[in-house]
Amino acid sequence: MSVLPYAVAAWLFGIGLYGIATSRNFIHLVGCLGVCQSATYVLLLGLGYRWGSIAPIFYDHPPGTPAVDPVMQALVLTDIVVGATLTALLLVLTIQAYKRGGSLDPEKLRPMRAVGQSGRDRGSNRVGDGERKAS
Amino acid sequence: MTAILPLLFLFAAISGTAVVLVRDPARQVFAIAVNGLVLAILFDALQAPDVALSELAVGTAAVPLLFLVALMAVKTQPPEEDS
Amino acid sequence: MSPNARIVLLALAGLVLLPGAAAVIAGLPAFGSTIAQYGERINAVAPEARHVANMVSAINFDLRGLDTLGEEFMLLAAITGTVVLLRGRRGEGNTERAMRRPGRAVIPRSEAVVLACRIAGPLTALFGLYVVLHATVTPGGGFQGGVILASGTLLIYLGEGYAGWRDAIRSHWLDALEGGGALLFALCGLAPMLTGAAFMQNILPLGTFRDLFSGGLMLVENLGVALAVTGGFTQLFLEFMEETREAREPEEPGEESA
Amino acid sequence: MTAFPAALLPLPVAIPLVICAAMLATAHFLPGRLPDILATLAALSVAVLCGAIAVHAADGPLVYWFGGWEPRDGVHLGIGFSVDEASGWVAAFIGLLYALTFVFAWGFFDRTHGHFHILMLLFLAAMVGFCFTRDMFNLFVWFEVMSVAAFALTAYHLAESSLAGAINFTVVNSLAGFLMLGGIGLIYAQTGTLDFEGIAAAVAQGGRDPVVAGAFCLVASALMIKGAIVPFQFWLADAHAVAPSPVSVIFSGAMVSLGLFGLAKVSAVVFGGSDQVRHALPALLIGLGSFTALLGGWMALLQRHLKRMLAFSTISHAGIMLTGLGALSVNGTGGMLVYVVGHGLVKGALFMIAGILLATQASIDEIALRGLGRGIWPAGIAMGLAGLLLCGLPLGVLDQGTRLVQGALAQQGHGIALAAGAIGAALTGAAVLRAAGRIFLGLGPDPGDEAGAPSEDEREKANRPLWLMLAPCCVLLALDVGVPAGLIEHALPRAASAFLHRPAVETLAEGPGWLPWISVVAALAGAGYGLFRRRLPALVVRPVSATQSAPTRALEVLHSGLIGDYVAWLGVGVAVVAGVLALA
Repeated sequence: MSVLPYAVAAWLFGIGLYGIATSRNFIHLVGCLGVCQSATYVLLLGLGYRWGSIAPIFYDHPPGTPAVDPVMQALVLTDIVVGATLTALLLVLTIQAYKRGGSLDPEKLRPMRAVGQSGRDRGSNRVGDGERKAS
Repeated sequence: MTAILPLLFLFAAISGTAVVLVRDPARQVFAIAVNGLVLAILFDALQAPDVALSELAVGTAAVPLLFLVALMAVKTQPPEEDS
Repeated sequence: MSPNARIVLLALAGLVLLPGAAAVIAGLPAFGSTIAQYGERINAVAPEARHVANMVSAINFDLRGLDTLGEEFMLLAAITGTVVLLRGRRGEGNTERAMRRPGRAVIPRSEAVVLACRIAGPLTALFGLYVVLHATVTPGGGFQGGVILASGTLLIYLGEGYAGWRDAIRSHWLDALEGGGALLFALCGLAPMLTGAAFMQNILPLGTFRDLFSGGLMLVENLGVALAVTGGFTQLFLEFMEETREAREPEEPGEESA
Repeated sequence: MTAFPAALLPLPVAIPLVICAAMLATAHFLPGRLPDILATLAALSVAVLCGAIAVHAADGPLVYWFGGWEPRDGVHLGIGFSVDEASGWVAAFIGLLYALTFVFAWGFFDRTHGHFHILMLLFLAAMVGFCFTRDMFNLFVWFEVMSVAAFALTAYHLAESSLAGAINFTVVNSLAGFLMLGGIGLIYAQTGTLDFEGIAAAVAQGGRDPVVAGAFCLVASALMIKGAIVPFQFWLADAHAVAPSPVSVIFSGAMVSLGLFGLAKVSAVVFGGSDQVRHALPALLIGLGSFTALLGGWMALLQRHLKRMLAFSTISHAGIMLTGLGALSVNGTGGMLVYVVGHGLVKGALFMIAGILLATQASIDEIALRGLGRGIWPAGIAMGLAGLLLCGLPLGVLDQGTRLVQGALAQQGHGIALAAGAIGAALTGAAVLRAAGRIFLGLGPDPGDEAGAPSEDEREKANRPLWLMLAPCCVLLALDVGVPAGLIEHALPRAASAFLHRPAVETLAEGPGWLPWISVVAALAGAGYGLFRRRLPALVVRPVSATQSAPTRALEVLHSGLIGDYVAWLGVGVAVVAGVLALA
């Protein structure tokens, strides 16, 4: 038990990375990024927990009662805002990319393609997306 | 309490894995919402009610909603012809 | 790189990192055994120094208020960015009026849905307000309450339909709400400097411990955050919904609120 | 109550924030040019304030505690800003770069209701906060604000390539943020504080501790991702090449080097007390830095899309900065700080020239633009000068930084890093000079390998007179050439030692005087080869082409633009950092 939360955090980050690396749909990819981020929530809150302590709100309990770490919670709160903003931005980019490129597949959307409009362009030099098979 | 926490951690790991493994975005949205809910419960059990409330509002409501709308936008709109 | 090569590469990296991660985990204090000195110290000092019960709010709005200021402006950046990116294609001018496809019949909603939303809407708003106002005594605060309030506005969409929603909520009001809230927060930082105190120093009367109006300047900052988050998230929802409107066959409103 | 000079510290962050919040609140009522004016003034005031802070910080770092939460009984309760002379000057330079960029972009973004200016001002505030803070989590907050503003700005054009570039940028840099936060969580749990000094004290007492090493691995990886160090560099070319040119000025001129600035601060001030980290750093930083310098330079030479070429050149120069950092001496870090400023000035000017070409000639493709630049020859002169400065012409701030970095490397006998830096600079210089020759002189009718590089038609609004765009560019170059060397020589030893929290040194060593000339000659030779290939004897041309083609193709395939590949390389990079730390 004493290492479980940290192991879970590491697992979540790893599986999220795996998801991003293998994703074939940008919307799915954004979800995987969220999984990577949830790893940080779990790690931070796990590090800030102490058995037998109350929440750091001294409303029903008088100040001085042992409480868990409020700093970690404040950090995670900020982190959740980060997560929401990133998700929103990435979804916007995804929607627009779909409209422009007609595909949600990361393998098909390419930042910049090789062109050959110059006078003496040899085909052998071109490294276009034609060489990549959309497996 | 001692038994619940490890269980919740495991649930968080499983639901996170599910988000990755459900490859169809339309179904993934539900996995995301469930993952958010599991995390919110876990955070509450970790004595972090503030964080749990945020995760509930953001992770189970706002973010899945954005995913849904994004899915709708993608489904209902044919890509533009020009670039 | 082929997908398989990619997975092999990632797996190799994972294999190298595994012993490292194990060593780090073994070196950490056992789960639940202890908490950091900083948090312990805040739990000891802050209730008395700031008369607030919720330590997380005390950290967010007072001790580490600068982080929250940055966070609020991060949200502002994201929403401004979303607006720029989504409107870039539609053109700025089109957003003031509801975009209705000509010739499209307005879909009637069932009475029950309208009624339910008219009841649930104010209730959600009330709950959001409750969460906002009780920042310093119970869990919650400007951010959580703001998100709930913004979600409440979606109920207008559900009950009154898209056009009603679009008419009720104007984009530049939201800009004003969002920018005004953030401005209020930033000024809470600068105003104490005029009196010679430090940036964001709590110079207002602190109130009584466990009272709704405890925490002094934190209450104003909390209000600023609530305004900014409500405006920001509503703007976000609005812009996203706008994206689905240009469809040839618009969806039945209400479906997406599952 | 905080006394006068220290009381200035929150202002350079607060002023842009207040102005952008006010601009957003009144976005729909602002008359046309007001956002331009307000933003320029805000950036200028940040520059002036930071300059004033830097001057006052000469005697010792200024410290400011937010909310009046000064440390009690040795426990840091609040967030502090701590500004030494060097950080102050770097922030002042950033403010100035923004002011000039706003002038450069005057009226360019007039249809966005000031939204562009809002994002840019947020970006600026975050950078200043990043330079000033002394709190780990606050560092992360500014890091993220910087990222979020940058993500949105990258995609501004809404073309397919800019959206793809922005997505790659966003995903990779978000992962950087998560890594950094994880590292911060670890170090906080282990040391019980978030303050730089507090952590440093705890780390120094702790001895060899896997948690500290792990935290450093995560934080350093995150900052190296921002700093575009191999193998984290992939996002940069995608993002910088497609961002609007005023945004690229900031990206290359300030954001990337700021990542390395953060790495310098974190590794020297926060983790400097750990023997393990200190032993691992030279091998790690100099190794990765040398490799980055070479790879970036080589890739730059192979590009035809001007902004993509400059983006790869930024990668190369980031590598050189990292080698300076890796020397772990006052000399190397001081050199790197000067290099950051000099590089920002020159690279900013070059991206402005790219923007001028986009606006006036409606293209950014080196080959398509051949000879089209004749009508705007002043830009050509500026580009030639910038290219020469980039490869090491012994003149100005960038050259001073180069020499100091080389001096530090020579002192410690890092011959390979010395050579890699010189070659990398020569390659990027060759690329820029070749492009300048082709565009402005009409030379080089038959392109070589660069013809196969990715490119794209792009244009930016031509709504500004040439002089308005050229003026800020010339100011940047004039600053690089004109800042008296004696001033820097005088202040740097003190400032760099204060930055590193080390006892002051008297003088700093410079590298051999002939080394920059070698780079210049090599750059001219490289550019000449690219332009006059036709007229050279086949005896020279054939072997060069033969050796070029295969690695060229391999490199282009590596820079595939696929996010999955980038993430895999990111994993490899973190593993490399962790491996070196484990072996130290």
